[in-house]
Amino acid sequence: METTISRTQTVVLAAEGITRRFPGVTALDHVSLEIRSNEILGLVGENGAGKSVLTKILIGIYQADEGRIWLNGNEVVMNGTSDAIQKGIGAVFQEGSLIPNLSVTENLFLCHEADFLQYGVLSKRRMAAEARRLLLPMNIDIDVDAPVASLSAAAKQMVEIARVLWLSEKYGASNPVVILDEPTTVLNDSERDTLFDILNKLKRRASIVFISHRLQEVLENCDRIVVLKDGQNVTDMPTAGLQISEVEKLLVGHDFSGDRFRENEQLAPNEPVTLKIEQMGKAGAFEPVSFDVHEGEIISLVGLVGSGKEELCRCIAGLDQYDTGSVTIDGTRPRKGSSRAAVLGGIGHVPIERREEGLALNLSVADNINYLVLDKLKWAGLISSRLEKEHARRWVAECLVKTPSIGSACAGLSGGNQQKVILSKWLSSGVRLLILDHPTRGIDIGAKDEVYRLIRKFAKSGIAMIIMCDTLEEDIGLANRLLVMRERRLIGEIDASPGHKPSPQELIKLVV
Amino acid sequence: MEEKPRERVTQPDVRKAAMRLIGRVKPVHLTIVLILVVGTFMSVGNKEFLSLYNIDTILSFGAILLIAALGQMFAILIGGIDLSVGGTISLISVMFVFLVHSVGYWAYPICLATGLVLGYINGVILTRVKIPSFIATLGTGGIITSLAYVVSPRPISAASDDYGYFAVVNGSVWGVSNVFIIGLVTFVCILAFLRFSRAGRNIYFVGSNIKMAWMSGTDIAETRNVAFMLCGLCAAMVGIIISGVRYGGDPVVGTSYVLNSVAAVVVGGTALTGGTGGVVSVLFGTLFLSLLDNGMNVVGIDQYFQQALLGVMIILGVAVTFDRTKTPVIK
Amino acid sequence: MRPAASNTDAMRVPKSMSGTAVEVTKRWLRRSGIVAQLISLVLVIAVFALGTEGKNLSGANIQVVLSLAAIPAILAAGLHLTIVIGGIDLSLQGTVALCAVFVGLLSRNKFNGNDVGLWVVPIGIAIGGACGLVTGLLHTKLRIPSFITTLGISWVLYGLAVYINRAMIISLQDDRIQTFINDKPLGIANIAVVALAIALIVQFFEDRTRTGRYLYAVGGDEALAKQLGVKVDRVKILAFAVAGCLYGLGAVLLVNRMGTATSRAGLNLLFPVITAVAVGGVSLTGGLGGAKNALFGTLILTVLNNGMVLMAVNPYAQTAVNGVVLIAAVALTLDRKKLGFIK
Amino acid sequence: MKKTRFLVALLAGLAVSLSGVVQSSAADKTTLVVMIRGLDNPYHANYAAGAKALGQALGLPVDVLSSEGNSQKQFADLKAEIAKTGGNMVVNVDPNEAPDVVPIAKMLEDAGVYWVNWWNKPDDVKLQTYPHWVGHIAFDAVEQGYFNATELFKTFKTPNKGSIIAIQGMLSNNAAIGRFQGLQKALKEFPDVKLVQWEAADWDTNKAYEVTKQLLAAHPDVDGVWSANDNMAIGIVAALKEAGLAGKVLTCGTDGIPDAFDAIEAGSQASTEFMDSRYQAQLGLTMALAAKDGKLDVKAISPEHRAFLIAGTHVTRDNVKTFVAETVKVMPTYDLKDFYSKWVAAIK
Repeated sequence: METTISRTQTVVLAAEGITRRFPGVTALDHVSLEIRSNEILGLVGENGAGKSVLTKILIGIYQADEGRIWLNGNEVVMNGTSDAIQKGIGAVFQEGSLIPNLSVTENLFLCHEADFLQYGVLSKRRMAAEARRLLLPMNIDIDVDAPVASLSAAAKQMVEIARVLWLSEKYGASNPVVILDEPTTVLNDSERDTLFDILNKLKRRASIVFISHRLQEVLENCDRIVVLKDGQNVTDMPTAGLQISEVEKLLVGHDFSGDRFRENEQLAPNEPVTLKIEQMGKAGAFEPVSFDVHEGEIISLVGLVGSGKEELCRCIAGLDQYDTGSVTIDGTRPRKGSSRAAVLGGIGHVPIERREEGLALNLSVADNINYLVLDKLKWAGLISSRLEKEHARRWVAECLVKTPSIGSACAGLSGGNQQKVILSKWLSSGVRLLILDHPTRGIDIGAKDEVYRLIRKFAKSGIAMIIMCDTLEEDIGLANRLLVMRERRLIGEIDASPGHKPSPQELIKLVV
Repeated sequence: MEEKPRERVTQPDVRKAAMRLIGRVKPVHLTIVLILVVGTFMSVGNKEFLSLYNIDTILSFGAILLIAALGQMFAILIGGIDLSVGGTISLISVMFVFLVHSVGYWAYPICLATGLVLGYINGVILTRVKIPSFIATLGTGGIITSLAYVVSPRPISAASDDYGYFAVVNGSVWGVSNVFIIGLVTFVCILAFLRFSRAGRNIYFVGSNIKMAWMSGTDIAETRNVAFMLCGLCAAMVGIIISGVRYGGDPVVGTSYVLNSVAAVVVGGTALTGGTGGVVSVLFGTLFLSLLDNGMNVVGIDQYFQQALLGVMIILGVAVTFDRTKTPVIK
Repeated sequence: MRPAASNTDAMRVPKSMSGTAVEVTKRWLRRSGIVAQLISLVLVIAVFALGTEGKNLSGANIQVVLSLAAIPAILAAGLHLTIVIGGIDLSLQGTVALCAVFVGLLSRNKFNGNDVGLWVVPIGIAIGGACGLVTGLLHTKLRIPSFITTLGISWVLYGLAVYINRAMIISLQDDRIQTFINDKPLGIANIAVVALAIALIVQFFEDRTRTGRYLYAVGGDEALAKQLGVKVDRVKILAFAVAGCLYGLGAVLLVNRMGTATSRAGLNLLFPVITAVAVGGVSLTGGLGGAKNALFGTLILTVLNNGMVLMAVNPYAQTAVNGVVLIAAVALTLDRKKLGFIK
Repeated sequence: MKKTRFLVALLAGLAVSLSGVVQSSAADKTTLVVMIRGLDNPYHANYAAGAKALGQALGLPVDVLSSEGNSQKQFADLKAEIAKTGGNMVVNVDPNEAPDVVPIAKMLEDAGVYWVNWWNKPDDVKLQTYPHWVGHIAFDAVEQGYFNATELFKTFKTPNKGSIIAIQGMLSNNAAIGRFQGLQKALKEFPDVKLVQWEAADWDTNKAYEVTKQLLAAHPDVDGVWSANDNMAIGIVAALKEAGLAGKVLTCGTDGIPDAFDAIEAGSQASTEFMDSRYQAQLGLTMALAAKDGKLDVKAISPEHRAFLIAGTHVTRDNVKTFVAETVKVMPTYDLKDFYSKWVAAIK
């Protein structure tokens, strides 16, 4: 895919043959990237395609296992973020890197306060003035003395962008590179417009790498687009004249093989309704929705981050309160806003944040698997070691968890095996409805297949499931039905029974 | 270009192998090594250290600290701390003497129930009022201490007619003192509770990952309340035992148990962040401190120097046994 | 390309800059983090003014309160630093005891021929600082939690103090510092002026120096601060060392105020000082509250205890009142919504 | 599995080391043991000094144990000492609190150790039950409080007429209670003296200073400050000095620490009562030693001489100089032949 490089643009940063492996997964496989001066480069790919890992390698948080990085024609090694920023490369991540209790000003200049020192004393006035100067082009009204914790997500992002620019300016980078990791997901429309105004202005003195899911905004605002898929380069082309559909095709890939998701194991759901959602709504999160999930049915919620699908799932799982409507599981209505009531009612939740929310990492595999069924593993009123071991062994075998022993701590397992432990925990508990939040996030192909197998198997046994997946093809492949959400509303329902699967291209049009 | 990646690959492998080896050694093993070292040193210093009489001494006094530490362990397991155990011990110790005089054996259940209630109050302040346990128990500790003074502003001695009621604590069975037996039974009960009951397991899960426990439908508030109630119960037991041993109560007697109990738990290798460790670690941690305390006297280390040495040994003990792999940020 | 609709916007002055003097004051007060403490202080004073029929507002009593609050305020100004970075320091008693004994033995006294004169002030501070430095080094380099490091260190230092002191009550025969402490050239005792100055200096250090701000960065998010380039270990060691220095100063003042030095000097000070720090609104999770909070906390508790003495409240109920005030103060000031699960 | 193996190895190791234990081979010389409450004040430190002097004179080893105010440590340390000496020792105990006495008595009785107890004892515990408990001795606390109060009253502008504030010791302590009773006895005798307020300062210099300062602000016109001991008197004198009242308003104390003598000489303290803990240590140890050597038949001692009060030495401005020179600065040779030379009354 050769493209003509305009003469005024020089390559600022180039990455070549970058490979990075994690235990069990190759996150990046000989990926190359060129960032040119005065451009906005769109970096696109589905979740798990390797965008974040690539970013982290570029700014030195990770080191590449293979490959080289060139800066203005010289090979460089990035030793951590502060080294990268001195070379003129900085990133703004979704999770943010601002210290919440410090003020905007302090965060802006943290660790680089030398300019504002007078006899060892910080000049607050000069710092604040400088902060205002930096934030002025950002076009937002921020009280620079307010603690960052009190800012909106948009404002935080602006502050971070300003920090990266200021630092690269300070270290004399003629054309700093700012990497923005999905900046628009937390923004509303007008904020998003403002952001692009600013980025377009910034382009005059910097290069911007813009990572996003929303193809529309990428195509509208970026000069060039790079698509990553499964840790590999797919394409690198200018956006001028590019159609969304072309990118969509690239994005979902060519190797769309029919049975990757074990579709031949998909069965029609049974008649009884397991979960009934009636006019459930939560102000500011999602409009009232109604749908049923039948026994053994897999429903996929499709939509962008911010479409309201996460909040919907959290409400069903009892992790959040909802305002209106009701949830009925197997004919009973668990008390709303109580995760305990939901679990007792038979609703399980496999969270996206495995390590933070899914596992007790320092406890053993057996402990984690058995956690929900301890009451059933009792002998004479006491938890029996023998039954515990039997149960854990059975499920380790059932779910093919690869672990040194059932007594090993979960912290030492790979992501895929951790996920299998979480699945075992829920599946063994007699759950009626399982919410799977990105069940294959960050795990390798082999483990993914295992997860698919488990999903099929337990759907067959009558467990209803609501899934949210990393890729649309996964959604389509796994689901019996797809529910599409956009801008906090349920906008459509698509049948995805075997033989009637929609194409990802059809679906993506609805989503974005 | 060719070599670089290989270096990067091999180096972690060697380290990984070493880490795996180290990973097998649990904190409690290191505590045992420490105990053996200290024990050997002491018994070389004075062979009377290992006489039956002295072993009985170590065990029966160690048992009191053990019970206090086991209680503290619950608070620490769920990721909190209980600084009010001192107050509870003091209050129960004076209350018990009064109660024995007026209601006889009923004093035992009443005092234990009081411990439970005090623990429950701590739990509620943490779970409902949502005040960090450090502050909450620092505050309730002061309040309970005042209550102890209300019950009796000065140490009181039991009337000699009531001595019979104290036999539960003071007697011995086949030469083994009851205090030691009580300690052992408590140890076994708590071991069993954590091992064999749902509520016990919940304590670990809440301490290890409170968010996960909550999302899995665990009643967080109840679990934490139970942990603090058990802590209060253990403190009440210590209060009763102290009253029993002394045939009298004292409104300040608990003070020294606050930090000592935390020290015993932590020296055993339990992190203050919660979710790790257990009764066995606490047992060995307590044994370590008791051996030191007793041994320094038996060996005849200058009284003026013992306090300093104890401090050094605690730091050393924690430095050796503390499992840093589980806590990336050490506060 | 979108039209640059924001050209005019870019020129406008942010809202936060504007406002009348009242608004500015309001904002400053809100941000200063001491409004609740100020109100509590006024409230406590008012309650006891009623309870003691105004006796607590007599000039003599105000003098007494100010000079009594001075030493705890200095200790709190030190101790709160270790809480700001997210740790805790239990070594106060040991450090004060050791410093007190050294101060006693180095001043002119009956037991030995030493007389370093006023040099005893920097020496006392330096010994405290050295103790804090060791604590900080052990905590960061051996990676032992501060709770247990400082507990152990406290026992070691107290033990050493007792060992060196050998139960002597060392009477100082040089009362220059004592005279200075109690002099009132500014209308209030110098010791209160010193404490106020220390609180202001520490507050200034926290607000206006790089290292001071790093304390808060470490307390706010240690891992992130490290990633952004803050030398976390160095900052932590510094916090413990500065705390130690202030304990040293506290010991110098304690000893000279009384004219005698013993290893008992730091007895029963630790938990009252922690209570004061917490009541003042310094969050035990780190990163919030400064020396001014510690100062206000100390003042509130001193006024409280003074009021109870004036009202002749049973001395042992005083512990309970302190406990209630601690819980109530934290319950009112802690912003628990942001903290998620409270441990 | 690994853990199990480790534990087995551990148990085996313990068993081996236990089998190597030789049964208690008693030390050949009797050890003189003093158990005191702390090492950080002169009164208790003098116990150690007295015991060491006696040990030197008799050629016997001396061990000083300190409970640091912790009763459990007190028991544990005593038991450790019994283990260390195999029971060949005599003990002089200053128990932490009265309730500690019973377990100590039982422990020493079981070990067959002769001992003498000071200060605290539960009222209904009878020494006759314990053949190895040679004596229980205390200074007369009521008398101390009374004597110091009367001396203080004399220093008023109009002697025996005026108002005082009082600083108590630890409320939970017998000596504090006794001394306060003495004060009240004096107040009854001198109705013109008013006690306007009292506070407890827990024997602590610093706390006494703080409390006095606050009380002086509330009652600026008092004529004297009664204090239950000398440690607190130091703080009181500092507070009085700050208020510009040093030498005008006096205090008093008990114990007889060097600073108190200085204060009496300087005129800021009226009086103190010296309790010679060196004598206490030597008397107690000698009595116990005599019982152990069979020179004193414990059973034959009359009840009045098993538990009794002894007198301290009154120190006022009149005798302070000579007293310090002759008694405090040098270790006097005490009359240890007659154990009851300072006997004043039996303890009921």
